[in-house]
Amino acid sequence: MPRMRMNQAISAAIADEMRADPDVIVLGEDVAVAEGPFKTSAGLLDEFGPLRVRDTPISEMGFLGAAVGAAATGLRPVVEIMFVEFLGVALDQLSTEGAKFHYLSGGRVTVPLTVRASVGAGLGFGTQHSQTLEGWVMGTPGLKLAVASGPATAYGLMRAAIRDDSPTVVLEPRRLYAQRENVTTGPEGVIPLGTARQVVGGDDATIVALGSTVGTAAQAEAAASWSAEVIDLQSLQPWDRDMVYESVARTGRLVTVEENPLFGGWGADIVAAVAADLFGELEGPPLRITAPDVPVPFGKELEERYMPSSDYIDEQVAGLLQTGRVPPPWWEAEKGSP
Amino acid sequence: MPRMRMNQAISAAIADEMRADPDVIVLGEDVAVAEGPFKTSAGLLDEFGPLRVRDTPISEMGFLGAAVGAAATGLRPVVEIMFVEFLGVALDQLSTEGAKFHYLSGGRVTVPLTVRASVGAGLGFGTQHSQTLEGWVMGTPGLKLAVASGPATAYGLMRAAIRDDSPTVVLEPRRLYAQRENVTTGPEGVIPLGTARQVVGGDDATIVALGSTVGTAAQAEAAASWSAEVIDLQSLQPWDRDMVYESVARTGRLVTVEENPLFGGWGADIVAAVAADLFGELEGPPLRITAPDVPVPFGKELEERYMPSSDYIDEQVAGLLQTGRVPPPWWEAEKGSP
Amino acid sequence: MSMPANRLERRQALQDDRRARYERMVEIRALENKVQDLFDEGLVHGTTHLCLGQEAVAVGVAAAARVSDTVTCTYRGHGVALALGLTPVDLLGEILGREAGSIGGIGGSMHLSEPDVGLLPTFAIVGAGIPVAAGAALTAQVRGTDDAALAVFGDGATNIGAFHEALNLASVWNLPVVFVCENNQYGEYSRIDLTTPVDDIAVRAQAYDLPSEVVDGQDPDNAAAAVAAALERARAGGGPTLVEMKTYRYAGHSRADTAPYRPEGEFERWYEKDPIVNYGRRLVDEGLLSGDELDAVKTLVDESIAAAVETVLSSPPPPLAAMFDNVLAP
Amino acid sequence: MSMPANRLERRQALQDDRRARYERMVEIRALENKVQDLFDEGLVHGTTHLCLGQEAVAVGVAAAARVSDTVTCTYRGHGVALALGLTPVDLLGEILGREAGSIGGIGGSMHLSEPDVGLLPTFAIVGAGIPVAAGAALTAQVRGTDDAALAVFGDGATNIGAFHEALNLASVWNLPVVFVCENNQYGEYSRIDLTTPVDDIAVRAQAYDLPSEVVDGQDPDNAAAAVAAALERARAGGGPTLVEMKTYRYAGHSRADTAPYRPEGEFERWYEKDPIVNYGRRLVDEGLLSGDELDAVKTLVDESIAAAVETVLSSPPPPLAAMFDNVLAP
Ligand SMILES: Cc1ncc(C[n+]2csc(CCOP(=O)(O)OP(=O)(O)O)c2C)c(N)n1
Ligand SMILES: Cc1ncc(C[n+]2csc(CCOP(=O)(O)OP(=O)(O)O)c2C)c(N)n1
Ligand SMILES: [Mg+2]
Ligand SMILES: [Mg+2]
Repeated sequence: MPRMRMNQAISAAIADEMRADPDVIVLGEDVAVAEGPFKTSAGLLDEFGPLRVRDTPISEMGFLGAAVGAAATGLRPVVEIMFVEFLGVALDQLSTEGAKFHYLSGGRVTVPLTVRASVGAGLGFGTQHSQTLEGWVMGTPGLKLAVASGPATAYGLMRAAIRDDSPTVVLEPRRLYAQRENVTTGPEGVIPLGTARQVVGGDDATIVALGSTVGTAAQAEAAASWSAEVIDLQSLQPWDRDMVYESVARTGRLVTVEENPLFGGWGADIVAAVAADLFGELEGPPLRITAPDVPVPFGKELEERYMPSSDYIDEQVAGLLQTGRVPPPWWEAEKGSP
Repeated sequence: MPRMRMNQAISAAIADEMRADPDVIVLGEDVAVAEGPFKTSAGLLDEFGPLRVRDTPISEMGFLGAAVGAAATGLRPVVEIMFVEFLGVALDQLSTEGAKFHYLSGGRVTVPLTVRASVGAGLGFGTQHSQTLEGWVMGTPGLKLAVASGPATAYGLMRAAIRDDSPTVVLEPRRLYAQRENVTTGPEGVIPLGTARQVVGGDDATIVALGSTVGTAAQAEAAASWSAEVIDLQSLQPWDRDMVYESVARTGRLVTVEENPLFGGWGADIVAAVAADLFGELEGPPLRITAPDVPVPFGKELEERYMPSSDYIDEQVAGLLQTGRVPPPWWEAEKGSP
Repeated sequence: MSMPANRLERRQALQDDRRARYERMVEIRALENKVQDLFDEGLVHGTTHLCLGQEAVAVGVAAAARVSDTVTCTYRGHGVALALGLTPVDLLGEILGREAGSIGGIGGSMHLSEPDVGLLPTFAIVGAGIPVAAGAALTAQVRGTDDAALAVFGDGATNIGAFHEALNLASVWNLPVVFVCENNQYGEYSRIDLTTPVDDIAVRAQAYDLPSEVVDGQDPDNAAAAVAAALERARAGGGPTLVEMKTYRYAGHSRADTAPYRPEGEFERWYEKDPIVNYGRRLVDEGLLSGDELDAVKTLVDESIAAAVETVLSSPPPPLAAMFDNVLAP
Repeated sequence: MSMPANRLERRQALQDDRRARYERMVEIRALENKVQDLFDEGLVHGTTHLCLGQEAVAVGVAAAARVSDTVTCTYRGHGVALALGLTPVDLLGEILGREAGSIGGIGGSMHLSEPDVGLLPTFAIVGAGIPVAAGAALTAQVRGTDDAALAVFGDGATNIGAFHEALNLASVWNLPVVFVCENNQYGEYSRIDLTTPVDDIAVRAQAYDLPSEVVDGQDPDNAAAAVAAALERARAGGGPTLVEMKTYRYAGHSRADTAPYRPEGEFERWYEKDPIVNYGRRLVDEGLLSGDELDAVKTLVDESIAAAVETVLSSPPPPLAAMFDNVLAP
């Protein structure tokens, strides 16, 4: 089981799929010669050559659209959107075209497209390069959406996405690219889309985390006086209701931990589903731990505080367990103060 | 109190703001000479001339971006995005640029931009022209978002949006353009952003509706054996917690009625907030009545069934009240059948 | 004379049979007129975008392209779809939202599709099909086949970013794709000169160092020859071409639009170049068809369209369950 | 010689004072070098995009534009911002995330802003500032002032849709805007010829029937003259111009990139055209400055930058509460 960084795991996953299937190609800005701005396509150009591994002009609409067309005619393109915000100049091709081809061809055209995008705060890239933006992609029937939480899930989800016949988005928390861990490679390492993963067992609550918050939540749990089952959701569309429901039915409490602002965040969907379907089994209010409803600030201290920390998760969950109520977020106190 | 169609009310609202403020301008495809594909800018070119009322090339990114720049330098542009899907080629300018200028200028640049977009199903425009897509805009700190539910709210919200100094999106359910009602024009007709409106009083549940579902929900309530307070949310960002919480605290039950697919819909945010903050006061599970998680189908019968009907709302709410559980959606039965 | 019913045969017929080209243009016109009638009768739920007057472009493109080439096309795609081989039932079924339609009534007028003859689902978003065609060409290039791709789009679409990005990308990668601009002089209710500061769209190819050509799009042979030359270059590794077809939209933009914004006399001037009238005349002059045969084509086509309408009107609407099919790939 | 501290004076100084232009270029270079040092020392949270080598373009643009004109610019905007009048403290404060920064440390290197000298918040999304500048020009046109707008962007940005749409729109509406392309030969790690099939970006103006010019961007007077001519035309109702500045990026794309992808000898060839060395020489030749004075400028600038660093390092980080300010307008 090789130990690798998340960006190495991503490169490895793509390479493994490229070896298995000559139809897999890779497109993006500086993904070939430079091996990706985050080194997530290391070695690919060397091994697979310039026909299959291509640098593009700065034209996200153009090359994402080309990937849709290539996918619709038989290839399996893996497209890098360097920062998820750049989908703002290309969303049409993903959501309105690619996601709807299968439907609009009576099932006769498939679009086995993988779109990879780096997401999240923590590296000082500033307001326009630090969001997670799941909301732009969620709620698009026809798309799948997965989020990596470290090297192993990045490897496993990426391979699953490339193999999947539906267009699939894989989000990669940028600040985890340098994180290392042992990764099960090969077929056993593939993680089926739509399945979640228990990270830690526990009884007082079910914590559902995604991407960058998985590690933070697990860390919080490890140090806390309370105990919780921490679930890495892994896939957001579709998401693993079975695992989440089973856990909440047992613990009686649901907590989501999200890097995004509260309003419009993915946690609302999980909470709404659980509140509806497990109403009688909830022993306390569902709690969403999120970032505040502000653009991502740059200053280091601010940016760090923007993201939910393990201390903050501990405080919030402890508060919930002690009072039986949803504690106010940290910024309620801060916002008023000078 | 003149009786008008919703498209007339929109034209009137824009005209009233243009009369009051020479900085208000109107841009969009065929909004000037042709007075808008949905006649939502009737009379504007005639009255205000070609400097202020402009037809654009088919360049949503270009003219939305130009509107951001014009707003940042002192004008108050009102931009028409003919179908909300077209934001897919222009979202960057709205969400990543315009919404963040105020933040990124230390509060010294304001962007008093109004983006109008028609939304929704019901007129047979097909999969790429029938969605509501609130999710593309929600969760963007810096933006406001309102949704018209008929002529009066269209008038009132439009005027408020044009006057507001933050970039504001107003969504207009396309199938209501021809709906008529008496409209309070003038300053009294303005509806403050962030306020909801009680449409009907009632006790068994609180129904929160938005845009096209407001009328349907009210109709369902009128004919039903149960009674509910029907709230027209009017604004989604920010939304009127006070009115919703007060009502749910009284009725003990929350129902959202949404034209969008379940996953990623705005109702999840309302439900998640209520489930967290009014946990102890809920007498039953929150119920989301939505469209199924599919692209909008074209065939007339299918498209009609796609949108929640008043009968379906009645059934669902009645089911909730009778069983104390969330009833399965209609498609659970349908999906399996041949 | 008889009309082939099979899609592939319909398509093949256009290749060298000029009578078939004539017939197909007559069919497109008859179908579009029928669609307008059905719309006016309230039988069409939704919208329509007719290509009346643009029949020669559609036929020219289809005559030049192979079945294994990929075509992307717009909401104004009835003509192109018919020319590519789809049948009147495929189209009318879709337009009327019946099971008989090209995708079973799930798509409607703007969303036709038939992979067997190379037609990807047609695009209701202006310009969106242009990069997608570049992508289909990429498949051919990566696989080393000599297939090509064609994007058919309007003059107005050349003002949108996707056009620019696609042509640039195709040029840089030397993709086997032909960009066919149907310059019908209008985008919705606006004349091209109000939105587009160049007289010839073809000029825009220079920004990407691409060859381009201005073509009289009212003659199907002419249109076919221009597209065929561009396709040949593409297949031989010569890269993309922008082909501008000068044409004209007889009907309004959509639905009930009667195009009151057209300057007086414009329609009449264009009608002198009517592709069907002139091509028919030419075929008669050249002795390929007699005057009687021209009439017979019209009769045959009208009958076939009438039969198609009947078939479609007796086809059921899609079952409710159909809306849940094909959301995700199996 | 002394450096004006006030932003407006800093800006005015460039108008006709060529020594000030020299001084400002020296300042830009010194600041950029300092930013790289601070980055290498781990003091810069996040990223940097230096404009070393492109100083003359920045100074030329700022010298030609009025304070009441609006400028949009990219993440590679330190030079343009300094030239427009922002102070080293404004910049370094922002880059280091301190309260002293242009927007109080909320934005960082890619997000500078100063409405008093016409700088809208700089853009981290490639091409996004181009339509926004067209919009600022629209304001001038609607209000009937003779102000203009300028968009500064890279060569790589001319492959994105926003460029195309903005130039077309500006042409159709005859907006008073000048599009300044800093063609520094690279987009990230890719040479322009790998992504852009034309040698001169200026060619692309033809697609919009716009005038354009290829300018030696390594001479500030030259750059200023070209922009001034374009601005004059714009103010007089002559519409937009595309001005392509040929220039070169000495540093890598960002952060720690050392640009190993550059062909051998390229840097050296460009360094012969170094804007600062050559302009300094010229001013000496023309008798405007002595050799000693050149040295004095360098010393003065270095001192000023050192002082700015000190000021900034003693400036606190923004208070937590600052992240909640200015989300919505009051
Ligand atoms: C991105 C986008 N913007 C606007 C529209 C609305 N719209 C539909 S057709 C059309 C005109 C297109 O003109 P042109 O490209 O010349 O094609 P034509 O209709 O003339 O065939 C417009 C603006 C759209 N469908 N997509
Ligand atoms: C839409 C978008 N795509 C990609 C990027 C990533 N990116 C940042 S700078 C850059 C290169 C831009 O090149 P050019 O326009 O020539 O400007 P330069 O950096 O050379 O000044 C790229 C690709 C981005 N910021 N925005
Ligand atoms: Mg047209
Ligand atoms: Mg460059």
